[in-house]
Amino acid sequence: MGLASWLILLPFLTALAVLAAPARRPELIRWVSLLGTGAHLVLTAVTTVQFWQLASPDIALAKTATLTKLYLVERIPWFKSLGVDYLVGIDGVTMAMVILTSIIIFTGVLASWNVVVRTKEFFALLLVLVTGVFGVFLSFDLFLFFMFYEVAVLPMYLLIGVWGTGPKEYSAMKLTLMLMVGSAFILVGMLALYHYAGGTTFDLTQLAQHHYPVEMQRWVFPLIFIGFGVLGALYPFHTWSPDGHASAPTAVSMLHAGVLMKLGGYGALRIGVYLLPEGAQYWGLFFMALTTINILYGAFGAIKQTDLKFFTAYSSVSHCGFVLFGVASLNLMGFKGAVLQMFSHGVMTGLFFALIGMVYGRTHTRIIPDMGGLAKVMPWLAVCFYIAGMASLGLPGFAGFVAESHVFMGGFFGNAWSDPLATRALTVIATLSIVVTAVYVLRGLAKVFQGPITDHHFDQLTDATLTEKLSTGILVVTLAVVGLVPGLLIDLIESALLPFVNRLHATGLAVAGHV
Amino acid sequence: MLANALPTLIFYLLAAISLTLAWSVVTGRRILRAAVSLMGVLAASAGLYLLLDSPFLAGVQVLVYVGGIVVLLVFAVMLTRTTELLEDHPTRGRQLLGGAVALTFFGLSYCMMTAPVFANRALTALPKNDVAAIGRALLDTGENGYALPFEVVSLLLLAAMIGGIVIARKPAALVKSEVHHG
Amino acid sequence: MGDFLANHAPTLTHWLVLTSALFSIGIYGMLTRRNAVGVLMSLELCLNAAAVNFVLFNRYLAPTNLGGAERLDGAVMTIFVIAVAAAEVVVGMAIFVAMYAERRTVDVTRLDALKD
Amino acid sequence: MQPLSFILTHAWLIPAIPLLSFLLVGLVLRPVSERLAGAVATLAVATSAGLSWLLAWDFLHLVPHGQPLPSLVPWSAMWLHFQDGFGIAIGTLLDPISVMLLVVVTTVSTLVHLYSTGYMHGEPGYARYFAFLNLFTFSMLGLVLAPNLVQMYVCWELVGASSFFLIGFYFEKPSAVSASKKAFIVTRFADLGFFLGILVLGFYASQIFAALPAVSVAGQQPLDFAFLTRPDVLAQLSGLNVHFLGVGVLTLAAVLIYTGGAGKSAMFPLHIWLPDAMEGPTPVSALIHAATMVVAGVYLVARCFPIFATSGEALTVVMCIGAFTSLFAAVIGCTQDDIKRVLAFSTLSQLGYMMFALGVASFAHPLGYSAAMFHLFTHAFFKALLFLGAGSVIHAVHSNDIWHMGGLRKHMPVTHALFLIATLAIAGIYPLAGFFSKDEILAAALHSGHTVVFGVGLLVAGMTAFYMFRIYFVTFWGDARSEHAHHAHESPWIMLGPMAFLGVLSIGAGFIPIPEWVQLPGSPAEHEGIDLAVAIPSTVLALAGIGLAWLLYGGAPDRANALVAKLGRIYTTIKAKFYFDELYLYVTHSLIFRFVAAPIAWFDRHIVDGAVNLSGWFTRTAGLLLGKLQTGQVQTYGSWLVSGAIAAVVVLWGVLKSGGN
Repeated sequence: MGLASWLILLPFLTALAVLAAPARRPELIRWVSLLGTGAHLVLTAVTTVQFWQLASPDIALAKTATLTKLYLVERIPWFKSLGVDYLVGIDGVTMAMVILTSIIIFTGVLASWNVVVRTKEFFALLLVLVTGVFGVFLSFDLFLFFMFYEVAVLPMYLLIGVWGTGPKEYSAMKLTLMLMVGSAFILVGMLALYHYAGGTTFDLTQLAQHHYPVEMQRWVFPLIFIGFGVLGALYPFHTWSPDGHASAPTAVSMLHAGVLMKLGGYGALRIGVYLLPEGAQYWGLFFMALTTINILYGAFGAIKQTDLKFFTAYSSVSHCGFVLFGVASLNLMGFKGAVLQMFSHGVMTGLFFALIGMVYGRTHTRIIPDMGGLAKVMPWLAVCFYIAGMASLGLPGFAGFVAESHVFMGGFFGNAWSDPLATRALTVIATLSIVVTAVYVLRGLAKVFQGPITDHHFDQLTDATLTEKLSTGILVVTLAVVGLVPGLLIDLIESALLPFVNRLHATGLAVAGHV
Repeated sequence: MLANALPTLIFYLLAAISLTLAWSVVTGRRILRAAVSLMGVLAASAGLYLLLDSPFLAGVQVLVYVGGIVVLLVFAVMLTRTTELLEDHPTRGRQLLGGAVALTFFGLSYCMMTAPVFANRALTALPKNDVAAIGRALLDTGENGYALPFEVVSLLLLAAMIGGIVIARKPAALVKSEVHHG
Repeated sequence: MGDFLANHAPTLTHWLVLTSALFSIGIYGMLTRRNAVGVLMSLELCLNAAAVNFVLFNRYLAPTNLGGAERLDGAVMTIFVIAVAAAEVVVGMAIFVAMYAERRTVDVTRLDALKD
Repeated sequence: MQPLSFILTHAWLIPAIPLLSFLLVGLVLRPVSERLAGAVATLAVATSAGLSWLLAWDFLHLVPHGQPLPSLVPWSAMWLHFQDGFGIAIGTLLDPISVMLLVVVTTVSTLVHLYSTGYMHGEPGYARYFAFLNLFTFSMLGLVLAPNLVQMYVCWELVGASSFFLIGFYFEKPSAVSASKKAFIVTRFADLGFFLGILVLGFYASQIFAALPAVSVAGQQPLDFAFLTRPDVLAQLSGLNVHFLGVGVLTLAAVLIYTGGAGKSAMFPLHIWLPDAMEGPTPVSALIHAATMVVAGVYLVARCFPIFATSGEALTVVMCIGAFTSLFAAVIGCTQDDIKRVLAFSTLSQLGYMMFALGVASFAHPLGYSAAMFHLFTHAFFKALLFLGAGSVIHAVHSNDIWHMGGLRKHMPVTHALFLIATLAIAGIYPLAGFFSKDEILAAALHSGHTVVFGVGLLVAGMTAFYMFRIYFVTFWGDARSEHAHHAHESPWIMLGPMAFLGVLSIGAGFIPIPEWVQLPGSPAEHEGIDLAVAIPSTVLALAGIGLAWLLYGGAPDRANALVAKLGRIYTTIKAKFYFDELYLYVTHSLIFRFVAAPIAWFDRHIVDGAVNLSGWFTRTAGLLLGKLQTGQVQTYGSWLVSGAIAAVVVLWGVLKSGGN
């Protein structure tokens, strides 16, 4: 059992351990899950080091590679007849995503320290969900990828439906149904990929060696992109996200917005662009336009929101728009920007939702106009909120800026298959979002934290407890580290993304003369 | 000459009888009259069996069908004698629907039959199949024997009998109430 | 007249037309009859037509197997059909009686507990 | 060139120390003890000030006297690797203007830190204040030392963020909160322009960078100033025949970058945030909104001067906006009652001065370039002194309104003397710093043939003298007009000390030969000392301004009130800053929020959400309709059954039939 499989198995074992723990003692359950996720953090660190030792020597040859080079690969035949096998491996992008997920689940467990209703099932489901997510990131067999994708999406329904607030059944139902529709699209896409490649294997690398006919790529790519786009909050399919996040409990919306929405971007990149380069070239500009709307739409939508969770949900719609914008810009900087944005937005939204959970835990209201002057009462939370806000509006020094600058550079530099003027115009429109984001972040935070205390009940509210300080602290430190020293993360993912670009250029039919 | 014309004559006669009686079974206003005409149809089919040189079946038909089943039906009619004597007409819509379905069925089967698949083979003369052969077939446990189905049918009849009794038994509650109120 | 009848002996198709006519009338009866017992009777019609068919096919299409020995499958099947019909009427009657005791009616159109 | 001394190669220490102390104070010391935090913060900035003085000393002695000073990047490390051939390295660019600004920023910052220990004594959030002040100093120094546009942009944003936190220091005052929000959003909007400029330049420069032979670009990156200001690169850039809305690439990039600078230096259309930024504590206004942050825009234009000069039109844009802003601000300055707002508008006006000085400069007439830098140098000191003086006055009178003051000359002699020195300096009276730098600018305007701008400059010089002496007379002369003014007492030495140091600098700064050191690289020196043709008219106008101020506000202000009554509506519109604040508020709130944000939010809730719910409703109704088929009638099921069977048979037959033949 190599490291990659352990990364998937550990959360599942923790879930079993949690189930085994007696329901009467919730603190034991919390400690077990904390221990499990903590061990997972250590495991991720060890894997990263090992991966880096393996991967760094052949960064040079990534320049010309057209196939992703996997490390720590494990292959066990599963359904021989279908050509499906348990194929798990790690490349740069996966490593970054695994680090992100591991951090988010650890802080998520910390942030849900005061879940009292049916704690056992809550933590078990949470850990199953995260197992699914790890499975998706680590699997390189389409069938396995899809299976874990479902494992990741399904517990959401229960988690929101049972532990949620507000119209929780409605949002849980809506969320799950829309994600199911999305996964239906993906399934069709995957089967098309499987069939057109001779129907012998689901292995990603082998499928990549097969050159699909261009017409097929042209109808399968949008299917896959929209399928993953539904989860990645692509413009018309984003409506589940505000409701879903608003009704979900803290840890769930942390995990969901922080990690699950990244599956969308990850899938679009790993399967959509990687296997169907011509399809991507054909549809590139269209999706770039769609995601530009996505970015501004989310930003403007957030201005008028009165509920903190809706506020953050809309902002994650806007930020996820960056991810898909990066993917649609079809060049190295765009891809790097997409992955960086996945990482930084994951941490950012995780921090935002954790903090909202903590504030809600104290003021029992999420309505922004009702709150005011909380900074006097809870300085730690206020500072962390401001850091999250500043990171989300792309203040340099935090991960947000690094990602956004990559995405904008990538968008502006354009690619050889979409009309350069259009890509540049779209990028300029997209950059407007940094101002709009600043507007809604500052308006929201100023109303909630600054000014005189509006409600005398808030006078004796307490500041963050130790666990809360720990969880927010970790997230803030991650944001700052990636923001100040982006080199760490960039080296990790750059060599993994080069094959994507080489594949595009290898098959691409250049439209406009382009350097 | 007359001898071989007779079967055709009898066939057409019996056909006419069974069709008309069948029609009256289905559309008879009085249920008892329908039962009687059903008896007639079954008798006619017994005749048909004879035409097909299987006298044993004709006998069984008359014995079981006419003797047993129709009598049972009459009992059923008696037992469920409802206040309204005359069964009123089925609604216009239901008639149309039923008629349409029946007609399409008949039309379809007619086309199927006139398709070239069924060669218009005439009845070939065959030695009378005696009853013993059928008896041996029923009890033959060999290759194409029917011992097993024979046992199963007996089981089925037993189960039907018990079922009938259990279902038709007056519910205990009703019995109790009748005992009280006399 | 005699020879007209002679050379118009009923072929398999004629027989089949007769039995399918009987069967269709049975169906019509089942779908339109209001009285439950009437439905049962129409059912008997259908069963009877099917039984006749068995004998027909046995006699016309597979009178003997390859070895020349006479095949009796049709006849045996008819016996079984008759047996089943009998069983079926018994159960049917029992149900109608119970239904009558319960609902005081056997009018099929009013017995629609299946709906809710 | 002599070998680089330790400090030159380790110039990154200067910004690093305040950053370290920010983290130390912010995280560790704040809960421990406020006073210690203040002391550590001030010490940190003081050490970096010392280091920068040392660096300046070494830098000046790098090259024998008379030769132009070099421009070198002794230390740099790859930070953000976009793609091969396009990376961003953080580093320290040392050249005359950056060294000068290093000295100015660190000195003023140290003095303000010292002053704040007295001014902020006893304020809640004392340590938080110092933490943010250190963060600001770090980001400002990072900006000054930036060798490329992206590092400058990064520090630019950090400067904006720290000014946001400092303006909103009294976060319980709603006006302070909205002021900080306004400041950040307006500068953020301007930074959008800056970022777009970076995108445009980055794209085209990286294309040229790729085309150039590798050896000629060794160790450089497309967005480095060293690369961008190379004559051959500039020639290629301006030669690109790509036009966007009729504007060449170079001019478009220059103007976009200039919007960033205009936002930060509060040039005309984006000036609304500076007067409101006075909500922050006064030392903050002194440091950020007088001496350092607001000059970042001027520094940016100076740093990219070759780009602006090659594009030509961009420079005219800079000149016009600069001239207009200086006049516009001077006019408003005469009408304000809040002492800090007057100083804010005077800063605006002086910044306009520096901008149009750069605007008039060109490769042929580089005097404007060094004049602007010289004025920046001197202005930082006397404007900081003015603000600190105003601070000590407010500290004593507990009010910003000049009409609550009066007669403070007797109660606060030292503040009065220093304030007078600074006022004379800004008015441009002979021995003081203002005189030299202002005349350099006016001379540059005159010699480069921009007579209109020269006229505006002269007029603004007169008005500056007028409104400065207006507040001087109202505050220090006449009789006390409020309780506090009666028994106001002198500020403690901790506040007066730094002011005195600034006073000395206001006097001495004029004699420091900045224009000699700061030369536009690669163009003939055009400096020939005081130009009498400019000095006389400007001094005369200044004295006239002072006289007019004495006339109106010297004794009892009845003459002034009469004039105000006569002017009537004109006066009130000017006082209300030409209603620009209300205009912007109207545009953002009612136009953008009501007609863009609200419809989108509504659209999302009803149309897009509606579509999803519609699909839900559709499935439900379809279910209901199908339900009706279940009539419960056995016979209906029977008929469905049989017709289904028939249909199946027909289909099968059809298939067999077609399959058959």
